[in-house]
Amino acid sequence: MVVIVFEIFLLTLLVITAVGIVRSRDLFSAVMLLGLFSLQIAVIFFILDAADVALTEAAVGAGVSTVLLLGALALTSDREARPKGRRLLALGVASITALILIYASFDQPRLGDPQAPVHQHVAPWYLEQTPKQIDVPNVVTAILASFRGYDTLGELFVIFTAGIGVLFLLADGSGRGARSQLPSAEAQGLRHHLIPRVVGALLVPFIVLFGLYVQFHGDFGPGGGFQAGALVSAGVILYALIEGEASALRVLSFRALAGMIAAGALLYTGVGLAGILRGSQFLDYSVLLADPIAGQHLGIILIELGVGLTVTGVLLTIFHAFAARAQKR
Amino acid sequence: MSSLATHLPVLQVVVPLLTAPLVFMLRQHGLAWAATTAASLCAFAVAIELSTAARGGATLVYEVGAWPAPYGIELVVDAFSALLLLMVTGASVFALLIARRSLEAEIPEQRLHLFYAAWLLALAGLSGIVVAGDAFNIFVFMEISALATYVLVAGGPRRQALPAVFRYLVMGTIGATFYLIGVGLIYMMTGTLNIADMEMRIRDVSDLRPVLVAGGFITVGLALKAAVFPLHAWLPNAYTYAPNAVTVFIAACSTKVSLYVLLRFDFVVFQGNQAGHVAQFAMFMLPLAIFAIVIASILALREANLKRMLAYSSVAQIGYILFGAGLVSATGLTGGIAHMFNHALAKGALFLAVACLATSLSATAVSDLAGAARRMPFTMAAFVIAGLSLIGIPGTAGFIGKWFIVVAALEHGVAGALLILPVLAGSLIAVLYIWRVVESAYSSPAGDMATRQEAPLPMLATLWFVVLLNVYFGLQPSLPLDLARSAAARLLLP
Amino acid sequence: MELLGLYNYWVFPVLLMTGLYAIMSRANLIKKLIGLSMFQAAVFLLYITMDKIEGGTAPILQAGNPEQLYSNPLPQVLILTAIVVGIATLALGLAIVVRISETYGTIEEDEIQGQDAE
Amino acid sequence: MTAGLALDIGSWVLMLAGSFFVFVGGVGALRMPDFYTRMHAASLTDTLGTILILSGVILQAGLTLAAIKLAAIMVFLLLTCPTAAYALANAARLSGLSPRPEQTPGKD
Repeated sequence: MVVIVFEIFLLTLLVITAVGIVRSRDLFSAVMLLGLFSLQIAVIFFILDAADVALTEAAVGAGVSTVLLLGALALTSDREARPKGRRLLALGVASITALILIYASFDQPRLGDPQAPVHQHVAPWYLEQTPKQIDVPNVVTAILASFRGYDTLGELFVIFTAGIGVLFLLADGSGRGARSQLPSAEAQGLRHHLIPRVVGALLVPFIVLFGLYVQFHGDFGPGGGFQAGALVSAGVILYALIEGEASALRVLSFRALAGMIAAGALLYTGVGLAGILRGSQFLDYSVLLADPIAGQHLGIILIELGVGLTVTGVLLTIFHAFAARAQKR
Repeated sequence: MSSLATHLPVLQVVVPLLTAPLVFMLRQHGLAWAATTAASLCAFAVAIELSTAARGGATLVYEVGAWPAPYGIELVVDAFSALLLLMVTGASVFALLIARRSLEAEIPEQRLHLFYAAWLLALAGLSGIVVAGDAFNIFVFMEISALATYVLVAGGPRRQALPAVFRYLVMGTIGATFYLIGVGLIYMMTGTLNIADMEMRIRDVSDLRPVLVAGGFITVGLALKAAVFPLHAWLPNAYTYAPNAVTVFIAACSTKVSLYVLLRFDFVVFQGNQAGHVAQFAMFMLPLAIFAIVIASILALREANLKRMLAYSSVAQIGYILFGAGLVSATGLTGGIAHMFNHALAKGALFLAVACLATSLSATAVSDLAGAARRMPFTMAAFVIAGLSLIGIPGTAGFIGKWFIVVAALEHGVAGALLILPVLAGSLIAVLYIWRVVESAYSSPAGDMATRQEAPLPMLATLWFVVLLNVYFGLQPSLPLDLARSAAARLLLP
Repeated sequence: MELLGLYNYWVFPVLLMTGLYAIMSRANLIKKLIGLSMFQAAVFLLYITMDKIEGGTAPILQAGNPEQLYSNPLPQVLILTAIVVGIATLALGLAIVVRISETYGTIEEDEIQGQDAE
Repeated sequence: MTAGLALDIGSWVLMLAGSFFVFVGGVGALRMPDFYTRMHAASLTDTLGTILILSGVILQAGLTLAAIKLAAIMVFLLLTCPTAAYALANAARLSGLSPRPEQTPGKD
């Protein structure tokens, strides 16, 4: 009961934030509010028992997308012109669609109803079979990596496509030209601010360490390759902000990042093909080792590693592509 | 080999998917092109193999990860999907054969390997949608193909490509998200994501409102992605400003894949629950289809830019496909589905001709084509034949689907006969807009346009091969018709 | 109390349509992308609301507690994927906006159309 | 039993005190006249308040893994909260916002 009241409070706050985002004409505040929106929705996800999703939404929505949006604002403009016309049409379409969805809601199962079809079909099978067939405590990881591993392969390639797209649009593609632009005054990050620099430098190793923990602990608690990739890249981005982009690129060059992207994607697909080569289906990890459960464990660790590599590589590549653009101006 | 044959449905997707990171690392654009073409050819061979099996009446089912169906993800290849696979992989192969020469002029060399990687991802995404037997898996691959297609379109040489692709991105994402909402509502009411399982379980759902709304959201979302008439705003500019080879590829297959998913959901999933759902579908879709045919054809007629004229013509042709489906009869659906294939052939050939024209003409407007026929006689001759196929002249591929659609409409008596009028009007307008191009191209040239300067031989050969395919499938239509017939029979199964 | 269980399903369309309103009514391309992010985030709420079961906890199996109820893990898996799709779309969209800003000098849709009409 | 009760009381006192400081910070952020004083109110009380609340929660958790994690979060907050406040104020100063209240237009 208390939880429901708290949740309703948060949901209402969420709506207020959303309205604030739309009304704000200052894009910088809109971006900040969007980060806040993501954090609030992450808390709601946590209340609704979705720990993995909450972690991801906080890392991605509040972290990565805010960084990307700020990067884009720095390259464009952070004021919005006064919009003209079309508001009534937009309002009409939006209200009608919302009313249709609310109309549908009255026949939907209530929040937490144990009789809801989603709790009767398919899901109980996962909860029951995970200990027997895969034997990892985190059922979300089991479904993500094994039962629906093909979706996750697709997810990996979605982020891979985005990386290729950003490189195609923003970088010159050779991976070399960007570096020569870097050592300008602006690239020196926060060098002249002592306090953030010291504290930031102190935090970077811990962020990366936490990222690795999330990567390899994903079988047991919330976490996995994607969240880990987001965290590790957050650590490296922080490092780039403190020590300047050039230093960050010295640690992980464009070429190394490209290698990570391709290696992750190839690793995941390769594990899938190994299933076929060993006489079973694509992405069947049980046949990787003599013991099916050990095979599942190995497969899950490998593909999570692949996801982690590609995500880190893509996110950092995107960050550097935006940053390199800024220096060219 | 027989063991490999069972893996064909997944290899259809994995081959291009696996090649993409390799091409990304290659950096040398000639090699990148070769690898992309080789992977496309492999995918095409797999599709041919699958369609042979599907033509024999087989439905191939593949359980990824060896997990049983509603729990794991299932891939399903039947006649309908086999036809679509042929279109997707075939379009990719033919577009790639001209892409080498055509793209070098449009995209900086050092970015070409990224472009080819995106191409492979688009191919894998589209094939992935077609073979998927799981509603959420369709969403994932829809996003791969969509993101990759945005990259491909953004490679266009003119700056207008950027706003065009931005609009495409926003509308495409809204469409995909609407689809996701619809799938979520069905999942809420049935507890499953597997399409075959949904079909069974949705019959037992007693609370109809969420299912009805889910039907609406899925239909609107996919209609947005398929550029069904009032939601087509993204299409003309995206086709116009994309690189020529990309236009060949996406015009031939990308909207049709969305239509495929739309028909699957509306006929297979919802029909089980909604008594009269099919009638609702017809009431909703037929008027849209008629508007699409008439209005988009008129827009094409008024359009000065050659590529945009053909793009509007595509919107009109999507109208024909929907018109056939909206008649909700075996003949109508057969016609609509066969028209998907035949239109892909005709429009693919036309855009191939445009790509060939672009090698020595800088003109983009229809009126600037004067003398083109003297300068590039083979290209223009091919354009004329492909145009005849688009109009639907007997003896070309474009005729078959339209003929079935007309016959299906006549089955409905007087009302049906009245419904034919817009179809015929659309074909008449098509005659006019193709004639505009032909007239302009065969008119007397101005100045140096008289010198002969044909497109390079490999491009011309590809163009003529596809044009001859148009004629072949016009005279010998059994392959698309067989597949379309069994697809229609499956969709109408109660 | 009975209707309170539907509150999530009412907030979801409101958020969704706030996002759509921002996309449709604003000319600024970055604002459109912000709206698009909200639009997608609203769908996450729809799915995650479904997973909750009365008296359940997060689906991380606890050894030695066989009676424990767990919330449905499947929608969570789907939304993990959807979040990734969202960030991928946002990154690509922003890259396009940056290029538009460089070639046109503005990110307002009507001004871009004005320049192309010339 | 009495030790448990004492722990309970101690933790509740800490948590309530923490909530009080966070609340005061919120009021300060709303009522103070200009950017710097608002920020000052919010940042100081937030650091103190969250640390008090976390200490209370640690007492509730007892000697478990959770308590260690909470302690780690506490150390993290001790480092980041003041740094964030500093960075914010510094950024405002650099962008030309004067610390004198009469020159700053109120937030609209």
